Amino acid sequence: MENELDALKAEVAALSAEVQALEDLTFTTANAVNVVFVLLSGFLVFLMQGGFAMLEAGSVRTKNTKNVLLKNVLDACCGVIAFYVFGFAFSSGEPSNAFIGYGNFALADFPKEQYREFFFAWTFAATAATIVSGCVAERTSFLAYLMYTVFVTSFVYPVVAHWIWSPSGWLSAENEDPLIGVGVFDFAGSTVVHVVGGFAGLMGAIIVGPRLGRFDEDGRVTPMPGHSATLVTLGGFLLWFGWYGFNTGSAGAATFVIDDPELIGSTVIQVVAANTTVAAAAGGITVLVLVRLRDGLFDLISSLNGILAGLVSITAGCAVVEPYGAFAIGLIGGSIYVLSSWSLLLLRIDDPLDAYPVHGSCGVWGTLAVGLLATKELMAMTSYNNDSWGLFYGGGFRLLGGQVIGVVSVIAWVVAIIGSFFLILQRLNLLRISPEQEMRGNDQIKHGGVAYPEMKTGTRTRRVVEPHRTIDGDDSEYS
Amino acid sequence: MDFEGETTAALDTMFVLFSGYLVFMMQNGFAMLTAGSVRTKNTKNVLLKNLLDACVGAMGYWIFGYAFAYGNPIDPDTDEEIVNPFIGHTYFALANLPEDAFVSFFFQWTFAATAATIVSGSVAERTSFYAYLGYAFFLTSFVYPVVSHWVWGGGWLSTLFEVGVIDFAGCSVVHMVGGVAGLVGAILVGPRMGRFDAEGNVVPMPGHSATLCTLGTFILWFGWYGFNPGSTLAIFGTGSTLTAQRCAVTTTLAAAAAGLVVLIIVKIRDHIFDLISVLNGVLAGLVSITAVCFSAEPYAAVVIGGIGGGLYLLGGWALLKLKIDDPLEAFPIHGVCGAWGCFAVGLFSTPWGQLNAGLGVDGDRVIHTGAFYINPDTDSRSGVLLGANCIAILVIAAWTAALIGSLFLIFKFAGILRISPEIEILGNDVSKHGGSAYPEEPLETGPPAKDNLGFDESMKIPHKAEKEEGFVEDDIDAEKTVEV
Amino acid sequence: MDFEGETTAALDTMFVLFSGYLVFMMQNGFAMLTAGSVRTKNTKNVLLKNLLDACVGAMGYWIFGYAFAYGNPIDPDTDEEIVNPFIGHTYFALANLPEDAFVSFFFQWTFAATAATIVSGSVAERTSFYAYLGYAFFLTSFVYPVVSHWVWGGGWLSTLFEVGVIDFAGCSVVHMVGGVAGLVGAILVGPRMGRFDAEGNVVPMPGHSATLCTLGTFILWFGWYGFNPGSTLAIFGTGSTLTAQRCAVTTTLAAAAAGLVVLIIVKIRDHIFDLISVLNGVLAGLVSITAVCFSAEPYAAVVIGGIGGGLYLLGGWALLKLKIDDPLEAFPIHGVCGAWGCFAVGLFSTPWGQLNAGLGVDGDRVIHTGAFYINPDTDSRSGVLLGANCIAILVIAAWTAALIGSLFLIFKFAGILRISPEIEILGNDVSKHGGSAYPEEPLETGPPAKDNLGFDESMKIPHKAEKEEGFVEDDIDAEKTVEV
Repeated sequence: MENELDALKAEVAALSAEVQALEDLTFTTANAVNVVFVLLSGFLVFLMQGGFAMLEAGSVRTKNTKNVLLKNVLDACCGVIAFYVFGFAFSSGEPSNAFIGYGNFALADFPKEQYREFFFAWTFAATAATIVSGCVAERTSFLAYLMYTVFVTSFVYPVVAHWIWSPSGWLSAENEDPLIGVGVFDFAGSTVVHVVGGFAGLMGAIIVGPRLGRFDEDGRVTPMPGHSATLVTLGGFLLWFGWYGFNTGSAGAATFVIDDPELIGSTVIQVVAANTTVAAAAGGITVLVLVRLRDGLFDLISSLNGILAGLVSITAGCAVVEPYGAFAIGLIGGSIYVLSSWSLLLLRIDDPLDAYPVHGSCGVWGTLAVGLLATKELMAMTSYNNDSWGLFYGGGFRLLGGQVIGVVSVIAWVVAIIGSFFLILQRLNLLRISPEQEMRGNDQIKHGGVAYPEMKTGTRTRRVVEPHRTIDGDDSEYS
Repeated sequence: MDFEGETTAALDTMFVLFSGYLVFMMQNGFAMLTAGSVRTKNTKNVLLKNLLDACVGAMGYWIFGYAFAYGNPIDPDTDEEIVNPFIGHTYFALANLPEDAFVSFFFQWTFAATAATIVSGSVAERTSFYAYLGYAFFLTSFVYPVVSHWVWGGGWLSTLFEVGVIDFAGCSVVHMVGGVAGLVGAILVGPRMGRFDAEGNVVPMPGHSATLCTLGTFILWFGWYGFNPGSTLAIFGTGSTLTAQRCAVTTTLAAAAAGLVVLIIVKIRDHIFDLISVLNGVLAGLVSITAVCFSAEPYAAVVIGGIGGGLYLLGGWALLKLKIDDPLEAFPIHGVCGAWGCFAVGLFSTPWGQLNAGLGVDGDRVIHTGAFYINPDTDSRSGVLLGANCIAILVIAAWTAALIGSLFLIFKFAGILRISPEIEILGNDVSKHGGSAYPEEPLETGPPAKDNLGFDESMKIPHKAEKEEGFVEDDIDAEKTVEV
Repeated sequence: MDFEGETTAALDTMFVLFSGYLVFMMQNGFAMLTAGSVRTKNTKNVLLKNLLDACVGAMGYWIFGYAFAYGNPIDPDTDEEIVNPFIGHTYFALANLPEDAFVSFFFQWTFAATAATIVSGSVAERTSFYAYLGYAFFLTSFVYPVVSHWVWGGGWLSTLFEVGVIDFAGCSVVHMVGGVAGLVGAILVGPRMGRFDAEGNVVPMPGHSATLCTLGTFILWFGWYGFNPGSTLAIFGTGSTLTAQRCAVTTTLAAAAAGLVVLIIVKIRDHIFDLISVLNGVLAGLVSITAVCFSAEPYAAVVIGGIGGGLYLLGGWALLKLKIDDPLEAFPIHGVCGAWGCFAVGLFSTPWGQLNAGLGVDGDRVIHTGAFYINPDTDSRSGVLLGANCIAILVIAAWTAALIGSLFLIFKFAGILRISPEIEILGNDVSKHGGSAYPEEPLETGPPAKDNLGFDESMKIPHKAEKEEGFVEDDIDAEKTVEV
């Protein structure tokens, strides 16, 4: 009897050792898969900094090229230091309340097995900061730039990220008791990243005012084309490439998550990749056609912005819509971009890169589109357990309601806090460069020379006021 | 799903997705390469076309392409795929596509977009925008998908002579389709104005930026690491792991060998170290190894790449003799080397490589292998694989030429194939795209003066001043000796 | 192979492959950085050299390099590696290399190519093409592989003082080899014509495009995420995942800190926000953290990067004082910061980081750790690791300087080290590469007139015309205030 008992005990011990070994293997494997996935995705998102740098450099005039390039480099540099010291603590630190996190400053005591989260989150914060620099390019002072970029990455953005993505945030869908039972669903950051960046940029563009000569006395728009369409295209492609990291990486896992076996990472990420593609293409083609109808031109720059508009629009819902839903989102996103870029000009707001129409307007649309087009099955697959889905699939108004509240709250926060920030800078006379400096360009005055020292540039800008005219054979300007 | 299945799915999905991102990056590479290879006056035009290759390609491949290529319906009774040998016919607009096949759509789209992009290089600077939109859509939604169904989607070429055609990452399926379509386009559209002078000599028309060409080529090389190793389509399992790493090595060696071969030959021929040729040579090497990268030995990769480099130069020279104007030499690179690469499978494919990748094998038995290696199962050499691949080369070239040729002919008769001479002289950018790509630079479009029809008279002055000093002229002469 | 083995192989292979792709992308980054940092007249020249770094590097590393570095034969009796402490001696041209080691060849090649590329920055604009081809081949096939054998391939440095030299991703092995080789080259080739005027003052020679420099730096930073985290060489297992994540974080923080430090110092020194210096600062930070990225605490990464930024400025200043012309400041960045990074391991390496990565440990026991941390096993601090790394710095610098120095001296006596003054004034592109990189742009080479020794007198005329408008002159003055 006792022998049998011993034998049984030994068998149990052997079995439990086997179970333990299997559990260990499961954990190690899942962990390794997810670490690779998040790191590689983060690397791609980081390349978006390079993309933004090229996009912005190509979109400004030669005389300010080095200035915007340096700003983009510093978005990454200042962004990471600010986010490391404060931002990450505010967004993901523990302990935390519904409004903000307040622990793990400078990664102190942050678990080392989750360093990847810091890395990935930083690339997002840097993106939000970069968007702003497009809106206020060519005329904002360097000091003002340094201050707002630190402010955005260390406080404005992290607080929003905490609200929507931290389980304790008051808008979070992962909250135990989410707002109106649903919270806000923002898969990869249409609201958290793009609305924040876009509206912060809009406030900046309004308060800083338009570039000298952008609107003539009669209020007509003077074209100020950037100095290189090639760089803009290079940047656009790099952004599209990086966006695959942005959207798919937001799944956070390529396989199941240990404490959430419902989430089938490998399926989610491929849906995201396909939808991102379809929406980007739909946005680009929509804008191509609209601009062709309006201006009679196949316009490269606006088509590029159309692609970005499609990408921003799909960012919130990339995991929860069908491909034809992604098509509709991209198509409408492209139209919204055209419309809102046009209305900015009517309002005499000068946004050199159209960053607000692309990121702000389309960010709002993308967030709301989730409330309309999210399907039940895909919502379940992203382990979103609050049985609500898109209005068009009979899911009712609840999800849409959550999205609306989320967008409105975030806009209010950003407008209030960044608006006052820029106003204070304006009062202190720190916001804008002097007209002389603006005429001659930042590069010569503050950066020790132009970006292309061997090229005959700068002197010829006045010749390019109305390039269209040359079509009619009016080459008098050139003689 | 159980743990093992989930792990496999996660690894394979992740590998194919990231490889697909890299292949997508090739769009960027092609855009930069093409932009650098054309004259300033058409820069925005080619950039927009490259951008739309991705966009139109995504729409075309989403609505029709994927369905024609891989739309094999599942028999509800037996749970098996029903394969039509000629064409797929379900999953239009991805309707009812199983969610775990989305990654396959994504990856295959990047390939379709690549095939479309190749064409735009051959017909650059003179083709109308509507014609471009038409062929890009047609190519990605029908011509290319049907070919890929034949070879990769279970179609008739994939079972030819029992062994089936082996084209690992698309020498014939992607590059030859693009290259041949480009050649047909270049012939039917005709050369750029002033490319060949009255006596039929070639007038050099260097692109406006060698830096952009280099950037583009490096990005393409980078993207090729998605193209070739990614075509393993899996990373879990010993065979897949070994295949992917071999692909990375052979791809590298072939590219390097081809670049060096071209460097040396052009140095001997023209007495200059020519950057653009070496860049194209690297691409020629990459194309050449694409079909057999999974199973070639490293030394074989060097040989295949080296020969590919030589063939590229030969093809480029032949085009000029025939007065065909291919601004980016897309046909010599993608068409000629694509055919060579597909042919090389029949020579250099090793039995152990095929076993790892599960191509041309039946379980553990190798059906046929490259003619230079002994099949361990039959203990003999055979040329059957080489034969199958030769048939694939001919059939695919004929199919592409016939379809794309008819489309271009229709465009030609409809009068929308080529832009007007005025626009061509002025440049597409100013005429159709609202201004130059570099609005602040002093405008000096195209080779000076003679084809500029008065418009440019005012622009000529600074140029003239330089000319009189006898410097720019030297420069142009030097270029002439290079390219003719 | 069982499930666990297959999972491990798949994960590790995928991780190392993708990391290798990213490191390869650094070739592109270096190409853009170098192109932007030289004058228009030499653009094609440096682009071609950068391209050939990859090509020649692949051939050199394939035939000899990998064998010298990792060619440790397997003893057929005991199945163990036989390590020669000085050099590897099998697997030439990858003959008989086990198929699962192909990924290792690929990854290591990308490192070898990086080392070669660094040199070409230091000797840019004035070195002959043949000399370039010679040192690129020599460096990738012998100099670098032997060093990497010593530190990473089981050689004598890897067992020094029991703990062995710890250089995780190659501060000394890659960057210092490249930087020191570049310094020796820059000294022996001599400065560019006109770089130092008669009184020995520095004449600024800004590169032709700050945009390209920025693009290159961003691509390099991106590629560094392959370089540093990828050097974990595995991702399966808790230690590896912890190491890879920490590498990503420390790499980022060091780069950012160095960039900001340089921004501030240069602003105080020269009163401008200088883009190019900040870009170089970011690179200096990246180099500095490369050796210890696997085990540094985040705050330590900030400190290491910050000091690296300062050292870069100091090194650049010292070179100018010594009248050594290093157009890309490759030695201050890669040589000085490489040595500093290797030194920093001896200070900042943490015992827990070493345990995760399995470096400087014996099972669970930490042999020696950074001097600032207490070794938990001996409960004391020690400077042994610091000592070992210092020896590595000295030995590697001496080895590289001796070998590359002799090679350059041989070239010098053979008269093929430097291009002729005529070619240097005219620029390599027109003389040897068949025309300018930007054929449509009006040529204006170099800072006008004074350093152009009469030949360029004729070039000045269009320039003068602009000068009279008072624009270019301002521009030049502004530049002077910057750099001198």
